Amino acid sequence: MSEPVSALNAAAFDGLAHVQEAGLHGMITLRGDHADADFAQAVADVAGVAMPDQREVVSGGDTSLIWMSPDELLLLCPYAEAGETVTKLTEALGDTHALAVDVSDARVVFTLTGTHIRDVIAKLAPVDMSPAAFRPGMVRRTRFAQVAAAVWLRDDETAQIICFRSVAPYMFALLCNAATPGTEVGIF
Amino acid sequence: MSTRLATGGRLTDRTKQMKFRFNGQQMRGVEGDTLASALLANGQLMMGRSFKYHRPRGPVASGSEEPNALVNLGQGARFEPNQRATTTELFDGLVAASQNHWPSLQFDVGAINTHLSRFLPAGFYYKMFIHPRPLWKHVYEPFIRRSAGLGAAPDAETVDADTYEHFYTFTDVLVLGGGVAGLQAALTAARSGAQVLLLEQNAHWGGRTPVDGGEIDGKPAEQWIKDTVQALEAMGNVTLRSRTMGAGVYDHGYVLGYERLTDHAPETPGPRHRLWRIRAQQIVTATGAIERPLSFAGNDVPGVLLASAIRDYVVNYGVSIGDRTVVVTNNDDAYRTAICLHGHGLNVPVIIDARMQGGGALMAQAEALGIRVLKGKAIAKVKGTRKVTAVEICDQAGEGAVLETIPCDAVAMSGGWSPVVHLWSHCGGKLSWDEGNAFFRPDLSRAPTSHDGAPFVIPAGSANGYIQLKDTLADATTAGSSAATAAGHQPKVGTLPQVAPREEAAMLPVWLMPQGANVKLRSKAWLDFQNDVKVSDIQLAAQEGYESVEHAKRYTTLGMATDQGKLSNINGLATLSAALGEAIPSVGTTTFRPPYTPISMGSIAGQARGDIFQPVRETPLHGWHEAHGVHWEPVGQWRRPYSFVQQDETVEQSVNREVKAARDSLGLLDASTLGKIVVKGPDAGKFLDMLYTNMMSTLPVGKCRYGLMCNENGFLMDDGVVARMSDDTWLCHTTTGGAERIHAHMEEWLQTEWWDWQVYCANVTEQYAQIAVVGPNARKLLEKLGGMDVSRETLPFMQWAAGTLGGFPVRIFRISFSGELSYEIAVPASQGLALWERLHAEGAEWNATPYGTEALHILRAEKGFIMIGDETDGTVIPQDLGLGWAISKKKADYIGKRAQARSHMTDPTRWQLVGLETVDGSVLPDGALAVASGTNANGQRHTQGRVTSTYHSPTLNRGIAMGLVLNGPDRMGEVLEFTKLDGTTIPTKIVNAVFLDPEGEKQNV
Amino acid sequence: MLILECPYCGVHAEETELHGGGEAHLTRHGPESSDQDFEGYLFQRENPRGVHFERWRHVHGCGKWFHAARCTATLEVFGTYSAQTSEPPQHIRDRISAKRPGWSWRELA
Amino acid sequence: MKRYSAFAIAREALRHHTGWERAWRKATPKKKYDVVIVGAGGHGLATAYYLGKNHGIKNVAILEKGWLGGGNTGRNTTIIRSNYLQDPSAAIYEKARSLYETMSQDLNYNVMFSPRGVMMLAQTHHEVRGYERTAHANSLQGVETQFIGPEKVKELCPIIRLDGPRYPVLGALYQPRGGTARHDAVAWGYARACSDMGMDIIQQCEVTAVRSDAGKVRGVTTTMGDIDCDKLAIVVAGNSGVLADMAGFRLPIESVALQALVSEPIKPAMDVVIMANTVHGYMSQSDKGEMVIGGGTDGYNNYTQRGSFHHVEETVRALIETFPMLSRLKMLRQWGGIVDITGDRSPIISKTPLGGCFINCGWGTGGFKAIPGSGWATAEMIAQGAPGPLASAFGLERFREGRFIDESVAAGVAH
Repeated sequence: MSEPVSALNAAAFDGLAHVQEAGLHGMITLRGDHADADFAQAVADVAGVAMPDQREVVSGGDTSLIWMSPDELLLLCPYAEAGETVTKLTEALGDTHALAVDVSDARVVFTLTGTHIRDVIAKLAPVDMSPAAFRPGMVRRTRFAQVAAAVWLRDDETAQIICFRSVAPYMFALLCNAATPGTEVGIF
Repeated sequence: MSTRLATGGRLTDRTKQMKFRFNGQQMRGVEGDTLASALLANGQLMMGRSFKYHRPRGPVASGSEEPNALVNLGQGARFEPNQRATTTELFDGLVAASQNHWPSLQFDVGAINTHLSRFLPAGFYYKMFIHPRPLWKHVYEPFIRRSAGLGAAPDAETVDADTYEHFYTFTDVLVLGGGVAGLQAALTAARSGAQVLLLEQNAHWGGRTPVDGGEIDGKPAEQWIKDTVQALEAMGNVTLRSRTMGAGVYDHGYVLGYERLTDHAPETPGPRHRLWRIRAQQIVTATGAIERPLSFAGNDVPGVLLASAIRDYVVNYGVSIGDRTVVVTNNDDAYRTAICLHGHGLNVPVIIDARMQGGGALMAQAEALGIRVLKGKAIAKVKGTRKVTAVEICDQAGEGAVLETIPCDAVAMSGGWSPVVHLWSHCGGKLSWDEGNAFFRPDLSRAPTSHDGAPFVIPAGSANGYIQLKDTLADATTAGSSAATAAGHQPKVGTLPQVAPREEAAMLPVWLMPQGANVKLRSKAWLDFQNDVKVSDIQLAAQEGYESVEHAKRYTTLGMATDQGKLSNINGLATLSAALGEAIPSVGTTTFRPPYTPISMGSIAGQARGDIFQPVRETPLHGWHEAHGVHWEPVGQWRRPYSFVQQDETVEQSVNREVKAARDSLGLLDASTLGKIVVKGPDAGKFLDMLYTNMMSTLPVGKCRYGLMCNENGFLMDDGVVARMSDDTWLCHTTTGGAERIHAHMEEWLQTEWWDWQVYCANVTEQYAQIAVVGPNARKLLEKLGGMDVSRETLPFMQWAAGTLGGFPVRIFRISFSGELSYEIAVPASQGLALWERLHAEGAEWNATPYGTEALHILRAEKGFIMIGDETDGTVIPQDLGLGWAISKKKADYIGKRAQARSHMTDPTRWQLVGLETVDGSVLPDGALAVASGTNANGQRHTQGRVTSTYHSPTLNRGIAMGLVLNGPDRMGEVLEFTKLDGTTIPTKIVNAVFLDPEGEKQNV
Repeated sequence: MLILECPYCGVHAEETELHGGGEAHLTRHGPESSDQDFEGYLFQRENPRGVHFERWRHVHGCGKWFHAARCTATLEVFGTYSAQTSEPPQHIRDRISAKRPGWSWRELA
Repeated sequence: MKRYSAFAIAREALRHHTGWERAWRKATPKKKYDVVIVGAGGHGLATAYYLGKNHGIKNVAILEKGWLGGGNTGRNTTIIRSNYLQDPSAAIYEKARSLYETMSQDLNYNVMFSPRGVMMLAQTHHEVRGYERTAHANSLQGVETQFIGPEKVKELCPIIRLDGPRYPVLGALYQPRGGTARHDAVAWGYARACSDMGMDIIQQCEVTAVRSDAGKVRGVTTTMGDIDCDKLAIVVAGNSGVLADMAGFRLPIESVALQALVSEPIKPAMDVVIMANTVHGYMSQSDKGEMVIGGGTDGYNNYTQRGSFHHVEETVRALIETFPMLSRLKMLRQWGGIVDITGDRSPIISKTPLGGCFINCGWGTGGFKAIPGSGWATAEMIAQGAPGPLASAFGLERFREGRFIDESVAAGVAH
């Protein structure tokens, strides 16, 4: 067993905001009908947090449930626990029509911190980043420049961006470029 | 001669001197100057040459409507042609050169055209150069092309030294234009609590009101503007941006904002331009109005300017165009210029007013100052070539008989004002003709509508046809509150800004001066200054039947210059309608298209350049490949190793080495890019049976099956190995290009056709690094790593197993795309590199050789395996490729089945896949065609086949190829002639497509 | 630059987050169908100047397919709705009737 | 008709050009014509011209709801080439290209055909193979093309960057006799020639209904009243579906917006037409000096002649990567046109379910280059009542039979 390595090995950059490849996260794609009580129950039991509402994230301890679509969730947990959690979920779900797969290595997580994170994101994503429209606890799946990504606002100065692993270098370069010192737009 | 006055210049700071160069000559300006005002201050009135006749040209305007004063700005990687001097803020060290002349601005050979102008009327080139044909090709056209263009082309190797970026923002109310109307509209809207974004194209707020003077709320306009800007800046819900132009209005409230961050200070770090992509619920266009020139002979001579522009240069920059300025007008506003000049101690010998009874209060004021006013008169002709020397005066009512000649060195003309309706019109806003003011104004009953079908653009102030300050502010207030209301906010009723009414006499539409001007005068009366379109040209267009305004525009090129007709369109339109004897509104306008003024290509591309031009997708082994002599091949956005070239090796040699290694001993392939999609659910088997041409529901757990996927039109779209993971779960492998496409294809059918089927799928492509271990020694290597039984008995061909291999959690698929003993190992991506390095190291004893896509291609071609994208091209069905065995006869239906039953799909003459071998062993060219005898009805040579892929086989040491041939499988051994691009053909034998190990003994060991 | 509200995740997505999927409510014709029916299903299109029903996928978003009722002459959007239906829901048709009296699309109205 | 020539210009110059007559007559509709053509764009006018010139049918009316040449003829990027892969395409586009060579003389109207050469850049190995395949096909189709290497590309187009990090230029399919022409002049030249043959060009005349009985066309109803005809041709790119609906049949067509843009005029910098399909952009420099740029189509039905800005962004972004100097130029103007896209992206020249009614449509993004060939083939079909060799493969029935003419075959990339 060798030491797993994240896509960019925790690369970082300081500018308008601090850009950080957040290292390895446990990530589990869950497909199932949120409205199905059995599904919701099983997920909540294993995750230990409540089901999120539309486009929201519920966190508890080191676990988070991200709303991805009416029949998809992304469960964040410690990397080492992902495999075991998938097994637990699969057991808990039993005969319920659902799918749980480990995608920890398929995706990469970036953390954006600082007072200008909204500027940085608004340079890349066609999303209303005004504080009134995009509040902490919300998640939005969209595109960053030319790649798909999900952005989750943890708090007013912390955002997490999740995209596919193969485009990690592109996403990192994008974020660094958008965070070039002295380029704040200053409208938020 | 133009010069800097002793005092004045509200926008300039004379204590801050600046140096700049124009045509190599050192000049001085002051902070706050535009390049135009600085040049004028240096006595440089002539700034360029016109497009067609190369006539000397000075500025006619002071803003973005300027057609003449265009320069080549900057140098090297910061060079930019066609910059308007009137909107270019001066900075220290600026370098500019005038355009469109040779050898010099003063002496220009091309000026010969002005003497030939009589022979070069509108559309002359449609009538000339027709015979003899060779001359057009070799002489005329090349000459026309060489004389094309205005600004110089950037050097061919120029790579832009500046950077650019985009920015997305959303707002309730977007106000375009920071003049008094824009400020008042923004203030009104903001008071309702709406989010307001206010953009102004210039560096200064307030538009031209400070120049025109007047009082608002009992204080000077300039003070009111300062106070209002302060008030707005203090409001949390308002954002103001100067040097940012509303460039275009698009559907559903989308607006481009063009922010010029460093044009005025090129050394500042950061992006040069920022392109804002704004979504606004409501847009207020407070874009002001533009003064119209008058059409009289010689109105293009340097020194003839718009009256408002002459006023601007004096008041804003303390610069005069000349000492003796003749004012000519059809309205009251131009009197302000006379009064202003007089106030600055400059001489106004006469005001020529085309109106019989002259003007109102302003005229009285001018006369009181002792300025001579002539009523009902006109300019017959302006004298002078490089600059104005005098004007000849005549009766406006007549044909141009000269009554008096008045020496002067400048002419201030005013033909009235036209609202700037571009942004209102971009997205479909319609116009109505205002008879009294002789201009088009927005027709509020036909506004552009948005996604909800409701209007989303509201014009304000003079952009809405309210030219008088009092009306402007009143209308802006209305616009602001309507915008707020429409955006769902409750406007607070504030008090209207108080402005003393100003009585002005009505303007008189004057489209030609004098009204009966003879043809000599008409052919010297300019409409479009840059493109050299004159009154006589439009009249010729009408005479020749180019009656639609679009025909006339395109025939004469009126309004097609870089100013897009800001000055010329209305005058040209009026001239056309007069020539046709039709009312102006019935002739209509040309379409207004974005952008309002040109925006840099760089800003459109934004940050997408260099390493972020486009995403490059990297496998977990990318870095290792980089470090080991890889030659990349782009496959979609992926980079895949084409080959790993070692020192003193050509690419071809390295490919051959890689192929041989895999055949004789051990090869390693990074197969991570292959798509992997998990399909799970009670109906997953049924679903896959519809998706693939063959049966997947019957695949036993633990086994693999090769499958074909067609689209509903019957054509082969993808292939790959499907593995049954468990009772209700399958893993589908796709091609590299296929992962996203096929995943989307699955979701589409599940969501939009079979939504009652219980199936979920997930794209897990990037969860794994996938490594193919290929060759006779493959099993030895895996056994050496240990941990799993990979023997023929436990893991036979076309089965898979999960386990721990040498400490790595893996899935091993016993599949082969090379015909060799082969294992594809999937490992979590974050351990991919470690496993690859391990395999490479442990495999050293068998000379483990990494190979790339070209070797992969050859290996599969030697075995006659098809490749999506080579054997298929979107027109090929599985039946063409001898893949009938992979099409289930048992299934009632699968995607593409019905399509494959159409007459052309079942046609026995469809070309079929075969192997091809040149008789001389050489390699067939890619895409070569097999010729047949005779030609078709269109004289095209008949063909009977084509090459789909062709390689040199290192194993067989000869050229091998696959191709589609008419009745191919029945013609084994027959020799056909295939085309070469040198015109000859190569004799080529039809053979079995499986060139190597037809029994498959090597892969089944 | 269209904006469409995704009925599945509620996002007012802009065009660059979406993928157009062409005419909506086509009936799939399989192996037993006539040449004419099959051609109609694969190729014949309404392509109206006016009220149109079409498919979109929220591709840079929740990934769901949905339907939109839109005017191709003005780009007005009358509404978006589930992809899991074989014809437009009544409330959408009512809304269109209110704005485009006398509209028709195929045999719908 | 007064002939155009340098001499005529000189003569007219002396009398200040007062002697020029109308380029085409103002016409009012007659009760009946042998042939009524709906649509006075390039294709409709060319059809009329060859009906008269090749088949002696001159009792023809061309009806135009707006102004002639005001549709896609006046909105395209004027590229002319015939380096197509499939035989039927190569045949009709090469016929068109060869007619462009002599059009100015045929029409006595200078359409400024400029055979400056067209290069289709190959920027991936897959594209190289695709264009080599086309070169082989062209060599048997009588289309003069060659596959050239990067050095030759740079020689023909100095502003190109060969070694772009993402899309290096690996070569190009070069057609030396491809080029551009003045789009408006093509419509005006045909209109003048048609009018001179006695045909009626009726502008501002919109067709509101197609009249027929017993499955045979009788005429049309227009905003200027009823007009009868023996044969009717629908040649209305961007409105084909609407007219087909009037005639009672449906088409395998979707109408979408295609956008183009021009830069400000600069001195000559590129003396060849460039098409870069990997990055979906094409570009040439007009005789005025503007860089004329086109890109991809919108992904949804649209009749507004306005497109979505992100397509402009994608095109400009891509072209700057291969032509870096563009970054310093400015976009002067952008516009959109409505193009009819068929099921296989190839055109339709066909009889229709309605007797005596013919249709020419579906040229998608490539109609301008085809105008003379299309008119030639359509005229032949109308005159003979059935498509001739140039048109026969473009019939509507091909969609039922699955006999497509697919030029996008270089599409599927995979390994």
